[in-house]
Amino acid sequence: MTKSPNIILYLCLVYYLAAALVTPGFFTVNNTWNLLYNLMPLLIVAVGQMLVILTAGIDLSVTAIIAVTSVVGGYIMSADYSPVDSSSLAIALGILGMVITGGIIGLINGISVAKLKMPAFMVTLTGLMFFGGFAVWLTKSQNIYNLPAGLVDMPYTSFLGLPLPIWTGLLVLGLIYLVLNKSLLGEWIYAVGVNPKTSRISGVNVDLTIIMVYMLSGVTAAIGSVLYTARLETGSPVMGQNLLLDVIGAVVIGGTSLFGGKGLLQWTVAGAFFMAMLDNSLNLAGLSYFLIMIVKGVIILSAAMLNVWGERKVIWSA
Amino acid sequence: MLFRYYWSLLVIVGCLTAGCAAKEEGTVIGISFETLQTEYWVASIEAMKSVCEENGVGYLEAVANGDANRQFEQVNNFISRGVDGIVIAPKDAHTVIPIIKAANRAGIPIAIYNRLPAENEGDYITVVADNYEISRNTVEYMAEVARESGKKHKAMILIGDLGDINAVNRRRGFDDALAAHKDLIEVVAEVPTEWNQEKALAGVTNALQVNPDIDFIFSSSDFLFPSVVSALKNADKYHPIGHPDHVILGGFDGDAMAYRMLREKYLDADGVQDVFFECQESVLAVIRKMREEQVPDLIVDPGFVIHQQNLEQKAESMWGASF
Amino acid sequence: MAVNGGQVLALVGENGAGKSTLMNVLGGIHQPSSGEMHLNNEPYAPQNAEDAYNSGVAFIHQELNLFPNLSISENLFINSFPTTKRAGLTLIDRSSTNQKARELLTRVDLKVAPDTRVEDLSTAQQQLVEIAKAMAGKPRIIIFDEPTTALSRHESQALFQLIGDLRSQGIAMIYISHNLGDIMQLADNIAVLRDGTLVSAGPKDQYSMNRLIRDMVGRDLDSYFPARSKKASDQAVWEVRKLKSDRVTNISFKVNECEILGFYGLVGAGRSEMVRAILGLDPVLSGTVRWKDSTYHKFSPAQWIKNGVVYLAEDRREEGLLTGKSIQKNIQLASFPRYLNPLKLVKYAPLDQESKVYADITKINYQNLNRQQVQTLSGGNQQKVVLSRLLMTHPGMLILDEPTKGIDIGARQEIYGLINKLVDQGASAIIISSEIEELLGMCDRIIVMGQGQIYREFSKQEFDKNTILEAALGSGISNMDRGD
Amino acid sequence: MSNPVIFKRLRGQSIVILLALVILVFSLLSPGYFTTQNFLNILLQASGLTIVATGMTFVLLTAGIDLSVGSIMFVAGVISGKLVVGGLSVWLAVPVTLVLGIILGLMNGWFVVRFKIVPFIVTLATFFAGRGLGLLISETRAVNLPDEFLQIGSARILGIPLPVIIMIMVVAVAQLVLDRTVFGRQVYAVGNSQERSVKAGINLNRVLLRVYIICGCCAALGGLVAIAQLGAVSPTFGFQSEFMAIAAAVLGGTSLFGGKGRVFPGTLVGALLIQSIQSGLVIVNADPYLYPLITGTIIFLIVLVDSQRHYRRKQMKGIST
Repeated sequence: MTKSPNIILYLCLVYYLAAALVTPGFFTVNNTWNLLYNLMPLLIVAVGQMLVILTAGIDLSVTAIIAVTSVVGGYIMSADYSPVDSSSLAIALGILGMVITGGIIGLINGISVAKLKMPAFMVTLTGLMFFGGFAVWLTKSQNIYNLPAGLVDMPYTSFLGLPLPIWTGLLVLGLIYLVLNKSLLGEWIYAVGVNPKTSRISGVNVDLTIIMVYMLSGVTAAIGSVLYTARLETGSPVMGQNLLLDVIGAVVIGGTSLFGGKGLLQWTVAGAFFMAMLDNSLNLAGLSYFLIMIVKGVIILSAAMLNVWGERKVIWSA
Repeated sequence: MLFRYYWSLLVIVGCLTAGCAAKEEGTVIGISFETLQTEYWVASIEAMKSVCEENGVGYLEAVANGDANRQFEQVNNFISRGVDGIVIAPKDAHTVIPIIKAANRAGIPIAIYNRLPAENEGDYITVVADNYEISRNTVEYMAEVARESGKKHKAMILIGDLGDINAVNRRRGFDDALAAHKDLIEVVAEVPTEWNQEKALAGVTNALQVNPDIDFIFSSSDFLFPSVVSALKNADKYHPIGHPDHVILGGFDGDAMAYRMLREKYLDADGVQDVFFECQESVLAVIRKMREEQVPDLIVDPGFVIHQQNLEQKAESMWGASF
Repeated sequence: MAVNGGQVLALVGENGAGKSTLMNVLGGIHQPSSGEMHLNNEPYAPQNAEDAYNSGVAFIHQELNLFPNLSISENLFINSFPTTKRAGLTLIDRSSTNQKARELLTRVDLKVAPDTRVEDLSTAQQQLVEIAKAMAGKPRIIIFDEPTTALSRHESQALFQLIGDLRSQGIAMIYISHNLGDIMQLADNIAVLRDGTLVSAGPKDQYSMNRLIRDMVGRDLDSYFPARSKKASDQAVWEVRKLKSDRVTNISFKVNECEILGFYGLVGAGRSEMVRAILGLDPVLSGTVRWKDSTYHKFSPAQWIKNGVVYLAEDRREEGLLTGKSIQKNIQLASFPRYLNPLKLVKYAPLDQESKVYADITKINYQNLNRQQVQTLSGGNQQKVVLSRLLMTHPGMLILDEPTKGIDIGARQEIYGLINKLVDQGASAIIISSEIEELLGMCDRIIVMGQGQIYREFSKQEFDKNTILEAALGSGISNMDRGD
Repeated sequence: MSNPVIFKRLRGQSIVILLALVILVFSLLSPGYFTTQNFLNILLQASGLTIVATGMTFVLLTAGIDLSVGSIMFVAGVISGKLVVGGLSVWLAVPVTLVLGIILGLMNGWFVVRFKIVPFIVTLATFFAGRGLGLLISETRAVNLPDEFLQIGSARILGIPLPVIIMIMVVAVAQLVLDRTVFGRQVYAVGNSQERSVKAGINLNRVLLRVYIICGCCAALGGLVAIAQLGAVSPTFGFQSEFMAIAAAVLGGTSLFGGKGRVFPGTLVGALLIQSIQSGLVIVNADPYLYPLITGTIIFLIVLVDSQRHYRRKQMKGIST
């Protein structure tokens, strides 16, 4: 795999310096923590999304998965509804419940795309509507409160110097790095992304690969939701509703090709960092959120243009 | 070509941030609003800004468009910007708790405007209207009007977002007010709107469809009046007071449209929150807290009910009149 | 080469003899490197398909260029609708479109309403629509490319009837086909191509069936086939019994150890369909395959690779390569499952080492295995990359579909050498090829197929180029008397 | 080999049967449903959605997608609302809105055609940029519209509300364009196979560009018709309209794989079906939160059938050598 350092790495560096000079309050220790807290959940979800895009698919339902898992976790963990009394057990069960729910929704998406041959964007768009509605229906659009202290303090408890969300992020990154670069599934993901026919003839289980990436996307969305839920101390049926742009933006601007098969993990990490930094710096500069929305929309369009332009360059040289 | 393209993009974004960053230093208050969707919120944020200017205090504003998560990030940004005080109109009573904790941790005084936070041991000031009392008095007045007409009435209420503590209190006020008039007024429809005008229009239209003889409508917020009026016009039941099939109308907030409907004698009564009083109190509370002066934890705005009889003298303290 | 108005020139030649390249030049898709062309004694040099069509050269490709979801008249005039002005809008003039369509349909005597949808027509009717579409451009020459492959006997006769009418209307026609029977019945003149050059041309009556075949295949054996040391044993290791899919019926054959079995047949004989069914790439209706000592009812490529059966697909770009990926990744693609540690992580060190070994075995000339992308290699080298991928799985049975198609002579020799070496080491192979010499040189037995069935089997002694070709053309010659 | 034409005709009308079934069920459940007033209500409330879905059908016919119709409705609505509040006459605001829709549609089309970017990424980006632009102009405040605007919404000609008439005209013109103009037939050809269209000499880029322009224009007009009933443009106006528009078209028989589908009766009936279900649920006082679940399931099933049919047809046409 050609390891050419992607343009996004330079962009992040230069933008970080520019923002540090220009935006007041950006280059402070407090704000850097702030930036990392905002980055971690986004990064975890974006990495899952990258796996899907690598197989030339797309998962628009991630924000609905975040909402449903946040609600499921809320019901298991909150003192008002929790079937279990001891809070540490409730937290463990809650997180497990969230991950399993994410996996199940991912499985449904995967089977529809792989076995039922349905177009990925339509399956996940319908999933976005259905599971988004499901979360609101479960809670009648009420938030779930009184989450156990263990979870609520999680963002602020540190372990060996690093707060838990950062550890979670690093753990997920490590796992996905192993899957993508060192495991059989990783090789199969890249192969299926480039040419499913060749892969199938060479013994790759194409359907299984596609189902696995959608499940992993579901699970990473669930883990992201754990962090969001803990930070906001509520199980919310509309959690993460405005995240879709950042998640897909992170992957596309990272340089991962929309036609599948091309993209490295560190590209998406840089892409997620860029989106989080953009949000943070423009926010600090006092830009209203809808101005930021416009800027992000423009950046995704230009990144997609370069994405396609890069693709075409490869084809010409063949 | 590739690099040049990215470079030009970077320059635009860079100067965008530079442009807005030149805010003057001195004491700065962060104003965080959940949404500006209704005239009430717009009037509130305008009032707060003018109070800040009067007291020679700078301000930063942030709107979260209904996303509690973004509001949390925006307040965190205020804190890292080193604001001296925070006034916040929170999304709901519970998601404000982690925000209060963040402010307390940074030692920044915080005032909660309009929505009473749920039980928590943070250090904060709350300025809120008594939604229950105001809506109960409003509906009480509407019931008297109904009693004078002597006819039996069928009532409908438009309920706000059930996640919003104010909406729940206003509904309780409506129910308790009508409890005393069970013989005269029967509640036949409760339309959930989630503060969404499209849902309100569909809900009211179909409710009128199912029981066309509804003649007593209370809306939990004047912001939903455009939908109510449109639905009534479609069912051609929108008539001024005095007209035989006039529908007794009541609202809450006291915005410009309510004021116009009062003037044109379509609206019977409207519960008004005294926006100027509440905004004044919340900003001053934060300023006093900054100077370590003593400030009560809870400031309640009694508000008042404006109706056809007291229209003249109450008009000037109704924020909708001058908006 | 010349053809005059009102005459049919039949163009004959083996696969890869250059027929389609010639037609692409005529159609403006390829530019000739030298020489010129004249149409009605004016110079004719089309830059693209549009130029050719406008100057009156019409094509009837095998892959019809129609829109099944539109009606016949809409297909005929998709880009040239007669229109009328109605309330400010330029609408299609339905009546005159149908009227014009009806005229064209009568010329090709397709008695169907012009507004029926093309997807409701049979293949033959669709072909007539394609011809009618060509007629709409008032062509001077119509070129037919293998028109009767998907037609029944009766439908072919109707086509010949039409060609007869077109001839009487003074239109020149070039008719490309493998079916020598049709050619003898239809053509005024015949031209034979071999290895990209015109071997002979002349009026039909100068040609007999034998001379035709001899001209088609008469080249000397320039490519040398390396001899094999081991003799094929008579113990069958591979047996297909009564295989049936929607394209092929009751296929049964055996392959012995250290034996190479060849499959020959015309375009559309169903050889690739048979192999794709065996591999599980296309659905199988019935049939079993015995490999060594176990019998399989359900087939999948992954299961075959695990048991040492590998497949080299015919279309290298579509089904052979991972373009944009390195040579190394392409070679390793089929072997990842065998280099896993218990945690399902890939043991890259041994894998990279062995992929280098196999890259050298097949003599790929590459600069850097790891960083060089596979599409930067020549056709021959790309085929070797795919072969390395297959060999790395230590196969016992090689199924090769057109292994040397479009590959230079040098690389072919190396590939033949590789296959023989493997078979000498105890493997067996099935080779599908359209070049008789290749099969004669490499195989111990040849099976001729046609229209989805097995026609005839030739043992080594019975090998004779003309009889094999005749058997393959069987559908052409024998069916002249055999009514369909 | 092709199934008899009658069976195909019936399958085409299955959507109308489904609509009749829904109306029957809800009429039994509540007397208030089966009244002309209610049907007029359904038509009125469905008019906005139908116009947007008509534009969406054009895009879907070319196997494309447009996720930004919701934002186009919002931006066009906000800008024309501000203009009217600022004094521009209502009858001038209508053309301004349409022009805005056309410009936004042109932008979508330009990126899809010129840069060959995947349509759903282009329209996802314009979805957010458009929503942001609308919020910027309206400063996230609801734009209350003067009464003349409501006139359009509640005006009646011969007893039929104006929005319904506009809807009928748009559907009629759209079907006329698709059936009877060169461009219309070429849309079907492009949808069937872009490669073959180029070979047949069709100007592929022009067809695709026009299709996105029509979709943007319909989105703006549909938004206008909806606003005329609402009387105000709230910051969440047009939210999820793109899903509803796709749902209406797909329900109406438009295939996501291009080349198949009709505005009349297809998309129109699809939109009416969605609106009937919605009104039915509200009248029988069913839990409104159930609504996205029901629509989501119906759409998933219809897309499943469409995909299986497309996959089987592709399987049959395999290459033979």
